[in-house]
Amino acid sequence: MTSSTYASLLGLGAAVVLLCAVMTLWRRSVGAIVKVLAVQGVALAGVALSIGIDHHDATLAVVAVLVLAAKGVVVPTLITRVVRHDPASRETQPLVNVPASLVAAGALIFLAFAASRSVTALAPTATGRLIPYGVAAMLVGFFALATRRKAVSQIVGILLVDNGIALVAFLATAGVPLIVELGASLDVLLAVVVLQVLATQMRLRLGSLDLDQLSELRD
Amino acid sequence: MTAGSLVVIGAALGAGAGIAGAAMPKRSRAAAAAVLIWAACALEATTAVRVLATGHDVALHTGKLLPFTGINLVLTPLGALFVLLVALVAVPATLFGIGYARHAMDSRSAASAYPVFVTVMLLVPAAASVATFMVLWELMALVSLALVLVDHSRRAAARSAGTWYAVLTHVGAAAILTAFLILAAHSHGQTFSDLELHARAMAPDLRALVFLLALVGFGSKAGAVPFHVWLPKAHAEAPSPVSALMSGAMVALGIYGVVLVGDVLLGGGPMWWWLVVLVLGAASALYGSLHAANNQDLKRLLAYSTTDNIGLVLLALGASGVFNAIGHPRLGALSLVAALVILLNHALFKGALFLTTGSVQVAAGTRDLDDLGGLLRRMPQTGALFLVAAASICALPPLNGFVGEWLLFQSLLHGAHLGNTAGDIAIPIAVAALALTAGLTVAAFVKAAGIGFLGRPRSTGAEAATEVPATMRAGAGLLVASCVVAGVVPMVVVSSVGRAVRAVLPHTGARSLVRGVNLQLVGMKGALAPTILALAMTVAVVAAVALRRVASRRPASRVSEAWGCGRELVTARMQYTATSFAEPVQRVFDDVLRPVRDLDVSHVAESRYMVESATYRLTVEDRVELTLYLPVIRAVRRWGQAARRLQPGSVHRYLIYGLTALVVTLVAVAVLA
Amino acid sequence: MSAAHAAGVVGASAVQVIAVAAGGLVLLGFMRKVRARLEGRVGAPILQSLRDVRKLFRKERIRPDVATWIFPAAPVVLVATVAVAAVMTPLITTQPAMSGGSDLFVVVYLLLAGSTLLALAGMDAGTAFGGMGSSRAVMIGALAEPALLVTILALSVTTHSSNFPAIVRATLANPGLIASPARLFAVAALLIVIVAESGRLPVDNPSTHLELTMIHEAMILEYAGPDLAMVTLGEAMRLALLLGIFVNLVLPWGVATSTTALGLVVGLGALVAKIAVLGGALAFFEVFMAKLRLFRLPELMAGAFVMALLGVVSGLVVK
Amino acid sequence: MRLVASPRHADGLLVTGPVTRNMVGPLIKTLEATPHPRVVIAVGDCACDCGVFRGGYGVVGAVGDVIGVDVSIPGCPPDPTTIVEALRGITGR
Repeated sequence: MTSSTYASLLGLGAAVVLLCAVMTLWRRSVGAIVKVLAVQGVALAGVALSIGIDHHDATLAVVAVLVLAAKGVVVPTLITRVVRHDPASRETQPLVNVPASLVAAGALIFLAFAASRSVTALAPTATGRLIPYGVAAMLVGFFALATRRKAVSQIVGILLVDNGIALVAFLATAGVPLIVELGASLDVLLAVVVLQVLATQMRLRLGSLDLDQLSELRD
Repeated sequence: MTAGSLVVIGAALGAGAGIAGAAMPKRSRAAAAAVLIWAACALEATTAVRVLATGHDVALHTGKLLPFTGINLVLTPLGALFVLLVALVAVPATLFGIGYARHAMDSRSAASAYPVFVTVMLLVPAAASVATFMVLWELMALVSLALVLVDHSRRAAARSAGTWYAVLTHVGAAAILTAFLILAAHSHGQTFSDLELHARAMAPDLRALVFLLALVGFGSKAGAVPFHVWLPKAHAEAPSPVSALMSGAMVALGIYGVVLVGDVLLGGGPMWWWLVVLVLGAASALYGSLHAANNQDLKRLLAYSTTDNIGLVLLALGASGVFNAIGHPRLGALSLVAALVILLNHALFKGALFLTTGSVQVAAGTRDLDDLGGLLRRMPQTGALFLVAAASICALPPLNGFVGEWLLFQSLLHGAHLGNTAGDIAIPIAVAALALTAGLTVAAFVKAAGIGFLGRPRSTGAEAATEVPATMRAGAGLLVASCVVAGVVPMVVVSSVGRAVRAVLPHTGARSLVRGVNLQLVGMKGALAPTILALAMTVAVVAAVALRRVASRRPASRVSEAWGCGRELVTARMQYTATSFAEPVQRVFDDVLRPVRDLDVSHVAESRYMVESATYRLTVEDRVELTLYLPVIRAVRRWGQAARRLQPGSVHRYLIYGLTALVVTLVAVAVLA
Repeated sequence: MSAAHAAGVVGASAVQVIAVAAGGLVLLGFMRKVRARLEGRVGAPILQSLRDVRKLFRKERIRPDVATWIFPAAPVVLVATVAVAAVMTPLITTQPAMSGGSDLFVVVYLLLAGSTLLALAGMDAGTAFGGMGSSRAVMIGALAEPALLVTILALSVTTHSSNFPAIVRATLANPGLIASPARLFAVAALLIVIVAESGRLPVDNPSTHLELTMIHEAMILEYAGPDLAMVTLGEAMRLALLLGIFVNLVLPWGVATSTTALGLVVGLGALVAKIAVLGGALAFFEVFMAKLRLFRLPELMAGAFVMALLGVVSGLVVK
Repeated sequence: MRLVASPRHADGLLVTGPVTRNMVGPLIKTLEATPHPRVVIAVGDCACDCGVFRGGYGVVGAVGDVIGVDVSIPGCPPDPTTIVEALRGITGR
């Protein structure tokens, strides 16, 4: 695979990951957000695969497939199952309205690029230059996590942050050792399962997945 | 079968006892764990005796178990002495525990935590690297905390005792860890031998910081005055065999720490270090004995008397440091021997006192002296054991407390005229503190024994008290017997302590104090013949009994009511109670204790001059706790309230805190980079 | 130790104990006689206290219904501990039995053992007076202890050892020691402590009948017959021993340094004379002294303590 | 003749005045508290035969009626020499 196509492929993958993160802020309905998450998972797997091929690293390829399976397919289906049961959680009224959150996302992306300037200066390789994308995706994911009302979109927020971190990991260390990746993805799966159980419980107890009900729990 | 493997097998047996404690059915749980604990103690004790006899250490290093550093245990003679001390207290306490388990310590968690506690205490003196020591130290603290909280569900006091104990122990542990880290930073490795090599090259003020941190850390575990506050609370709430172990063995490990850092790792130090230890010791001795004399709860009284005895040990330790610093190594060795002999004796008689108090609590249902009385008639063996143990803590001649006090007095006496001004001022004050403590200890324990065991029972519980099962009496009996043996034949104790001291202060050439039957001070005039003294006393008692029998014509003795000025009804309420007994001493030290007196009189409805009933209550609070600790607690609580406003309960607020923190750091990184 | 020497030591110590016992009772009688004479009474004959003790031995023993084995044990242990202490102290000769282990510290703690057990026995009968007596005795003991130990320190500092015969020998060797300020302060403090330990005026009035003022007497209210005889004997021996210690520290002349028969007789004579003079003086002052209020005692004891401390400091400075 | 603080230490009880109702108990208890061999001496007419108080509503009787009396000294009040003589009679001096 020639280096230029490799570089462009990487760029495309990282850009798609960042774009998806921003899309979650932009789209309102949870169903759409979950689909965006799936796309981000696929893009992330793509980046991992291309790095694996470029470095002729078989384990990285296996990791890519795993990421594709977990983040591209399994997690989104789990979340859609939660969403399908609960019609009320379809539209979300975020804490910060959509235009304001998009502006904030922009600021965060700018901050990410500024902060990781020294990192890119350190490793001017194809992967190194794209690290700010991963950092930006993580920041935007965190912002989405902080400003969503519905429990489901919070789950999506956490997954966005995790994808951001995974992207940075792939780009920075040219592939995270298999065990670390397995561990991380296991964590994510666990988190999703727990949150799913939490969501169902919330629906049973509080009747809705709105997080504001939680504030009554304070003593 | 190297000695090192004995230590490992011992530890394994201890752990096995822990599992047995948890797994076995309720009835046989205590007995099974006891057998395994005894085996563990026996193995560790044989290794310790071998180390003391041969004089060279037993080392054991394994890479496994602890990541990065691995476990390394080196049993030096000093450590061996403390392993023996722990074993000497643990075996009888476990025997006591078998009978006691049916009443108080029967829960699965207690039965499994107790063996682990004993095993860890057996291993702490053998720890030879910072990592192993800290792991064992923390394990000891946590397991003992679990044991203190054994019946937290039933008593709120146990919960508060647990919190006090946890906080103070971990403040101490933090201080110890910092001290060790500073030492380790200046040496290549983290084993104690490396630390010792490089400690001498450190800057003096850094060495002073390390010493003071260690003194704070280990002093809080030992129960020296400003940090003693947890002792009365934790010991009063813990089950009796546990408080016997804590007061006898765990507190001694605090002193082991001070000797380890002060004398072994830092190799002595400037005089002012040890003057601080001496003053701390004197303050603890006075404060502890004063509060022991004015306390009505038997276990709290014993806990304060632990602070008092630890004060005496620190006094002797301080004196030893001062003598070493001003160039009198032989005197330094003598006062270190005195310190360790007092510590060993304290472990024995304090263990016995706590066990017998446990029996009293089981039989009479209470440990408040104002509700006890007349127990010697109802519980003859436990009463007699308590009395002998009380006599030995009062340092009365034929018993072991006396030997320790004599050694300390001799070392202070011979240190008095060394021509060093600071020493000349410190020594008389130390003797005065020692003397007043001795007087107050007698006051405290005559009260405890007299009010608790003699006279008429003051409550239905005490009235109905009956003797406790055999294992409990045997446990306490074992300890009291060792007290008597250590008193009449102290050669064994003093010579083994002498060997440990010669390992700690090698260059002093302190030959053994033991000359055949009596103790001869090396190079100084002063000798004590405890065995002959005990023999003479028995002969004298036999002669006196014979004199009375021969001289009196009427062998029969008549039993009649006690003489109460001809009053018809002589009831238990006419007797002195613990509060009234301590009232003269408390009034003499009134401005130090500042007790809270409240007298409320309820008048007859018709006229103010006719009194229906008047209740007088006098409570002596722990002034250190009131002046030092409560302001800190109030401040922390105030900040806590203020911080609560940061927590409105909305999930979003918390996430936004996280995000802002991340953003701020990234901005900082961006700006700085 | 060859058998002959051992027999000699046992014989000598037996003689010393009997001397202290009989001497104590006679001293008690003598002091009562001096008080009586000063108060214009004829007073009982000097040997009356001996007869009293013999009579008490013949009376019936009474045990309170609530008492335990401590009640009969206390008088026996009191007499035994004072006897052992008497054997150790260099009263007649500077080589008493067990002189190797004869230490002021040991003597003090032997007396402490006796009085502690008596305090316990006081509470055994379960009456109010016994508790009161023990509580006060223990309070005074706690206050007298510091003064006593620092006095011993003051005495031992100048002679670098707390071994009692060594101190007496050193004082005999250079009489200048007695006039030294260290010794004077120590001796004054010792006198106050002795008055407190043996329960004489102004600390405690031995011949009081008003229970509320008693300290020592209240503890032995329950004893009758032989027990009372043993307690009286113990008290008398304790008084004689304390005065003997005081006398031998102040003016040790006459104490036999060699073990010749003549030396022993001279020693005995000197001891009796000195104790008689001191006992008489004590009785003389008691007639003119009133009992101090119980809570004035801390000041007295603090005074003794400070004087002992001065003794130590001046001992260190003068050297 | 020495006055002692407690009947336990005493050899003899010197009782004066008639025995009233509330003092019967204490008198018996005091006698019981005194160890044998003991002597009871009733001093004065009131003690010997209730004297002027005979028949009083509070009086139970003379000391002799309540406890055995060994020596009784008449007289109201008995003059000191007869008391001393009687006491000397007991001690045989």
